[in-house]
Amino acid sequence: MRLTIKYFGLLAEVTQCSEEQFEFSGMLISELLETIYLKHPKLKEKDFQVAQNQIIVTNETEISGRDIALLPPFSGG
Amino acid sequence: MRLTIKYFGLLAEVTQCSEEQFEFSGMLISELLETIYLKHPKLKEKDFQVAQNQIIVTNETEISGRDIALLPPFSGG
Amino acid sequence: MNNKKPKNVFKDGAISSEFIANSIAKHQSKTSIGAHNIFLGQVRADIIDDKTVLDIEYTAYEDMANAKFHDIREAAFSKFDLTCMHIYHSLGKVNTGEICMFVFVSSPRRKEVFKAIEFIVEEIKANVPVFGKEIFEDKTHQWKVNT
Amino acid sequence: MNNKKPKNVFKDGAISSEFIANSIAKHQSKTSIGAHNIFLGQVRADIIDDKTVLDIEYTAYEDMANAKFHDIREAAFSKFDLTCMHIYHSLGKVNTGEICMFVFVSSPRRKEVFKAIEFIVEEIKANVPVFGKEIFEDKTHQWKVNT
Repeated sequence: MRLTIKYFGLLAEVTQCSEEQFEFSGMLISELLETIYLKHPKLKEKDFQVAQNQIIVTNETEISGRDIALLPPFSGG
Repeated sequence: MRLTIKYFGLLAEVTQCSEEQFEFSGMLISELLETIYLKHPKLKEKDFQVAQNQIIVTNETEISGRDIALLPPFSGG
Repeated sequence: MNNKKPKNVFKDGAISSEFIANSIAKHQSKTSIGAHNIFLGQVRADIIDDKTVLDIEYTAYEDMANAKFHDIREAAFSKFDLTCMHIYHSLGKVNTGEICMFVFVSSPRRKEVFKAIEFIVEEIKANVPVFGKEIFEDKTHQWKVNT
Repeated sequence: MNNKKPKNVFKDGAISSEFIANSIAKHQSKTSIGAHNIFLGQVRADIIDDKTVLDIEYTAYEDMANAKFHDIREAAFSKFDLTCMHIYHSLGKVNTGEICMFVFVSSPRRKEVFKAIEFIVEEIKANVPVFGKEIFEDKTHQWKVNT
């Protein structure tokens, strides 16, 4: 399946893009992250959460394929 | 001694004045109140605090003679 | 900010939104501030025994009230890490829907302003000799009591 | 006020004191309100490693952020007795001393607004995907992290 990954804040700086696509055949968020790390090894050192369909998920969550975003620590307000 | 008593809010309505003088020879706030009640018996039914020199005092406080005020419940804010 | 003589906290009539805006704008030069908290008391059109409140007329034991406001101010500065604090209260007539009290605290950090604003407002309600006369549509009145 | 679609909470650039005043003035027709509480976030000129912050550039995962603001709003209305609630957050550049967040709650009773404002602000800080890039005088930057 073809997935679109969004990067925000510091993470968009590290990847030098705000959104990119990956061809991916795994099931879990953790597997997706391994695929992303192959392209962007520096992300491994960064603190972030993953949102799927705008909800924070864990590494063990199954991928449903919609709206995946990597979010650095929040600093609103 | 001659004392000036201030009344505020509801109490000024009951006494129909905001300030009046009493000739008084007692020592305690409780004695002063008895003197005031002789003139304004309706005050006895009212809920109030006494301030002397702008500080809330009890019935057992000795009178120093300055700035005595009868204060109904506060409703600022 | 300490050991100053009591300021006059009272303003004649309602406190306008322009006055509040101006007070906020003045703090833009204080760049150590990270958080402001503003409490506004507004006069409610309460319905009591089928009669609706039209306005409140505020009176106060002004000297004692200003001294109490001063004490509350000093206590808040010593308890909380505040950069600024401002308190204003109306005297005289304030219509329903209008603002009768304005408390404004500022700090580098938000945790401080939350604690400070509640402390200050509760102290004012409990300890400052201000008296509100609620006037109804038919010109009768009752004396308000804080709860 | 429930079950509405998420509104757009974001505003381009700083939130002006006139905007805040206008928001306050609009509530004068709501005469069941007795207490307002307003939280304002202001950009601090923090000094980090001898460099002073000049401004913050805010970005957000806007769709998720607006959905989170909506959830926080619904939760606050169900937890507290509120008449009104308004939340605004800046996107883009906000200079030090300017306002980047405006949270406004109103209720018949003051106890409710104190609890509500703190709940809402803490929820926003913890759960809304907004990202602040602190720009220093020499054009270097760092990414802000809420504490």
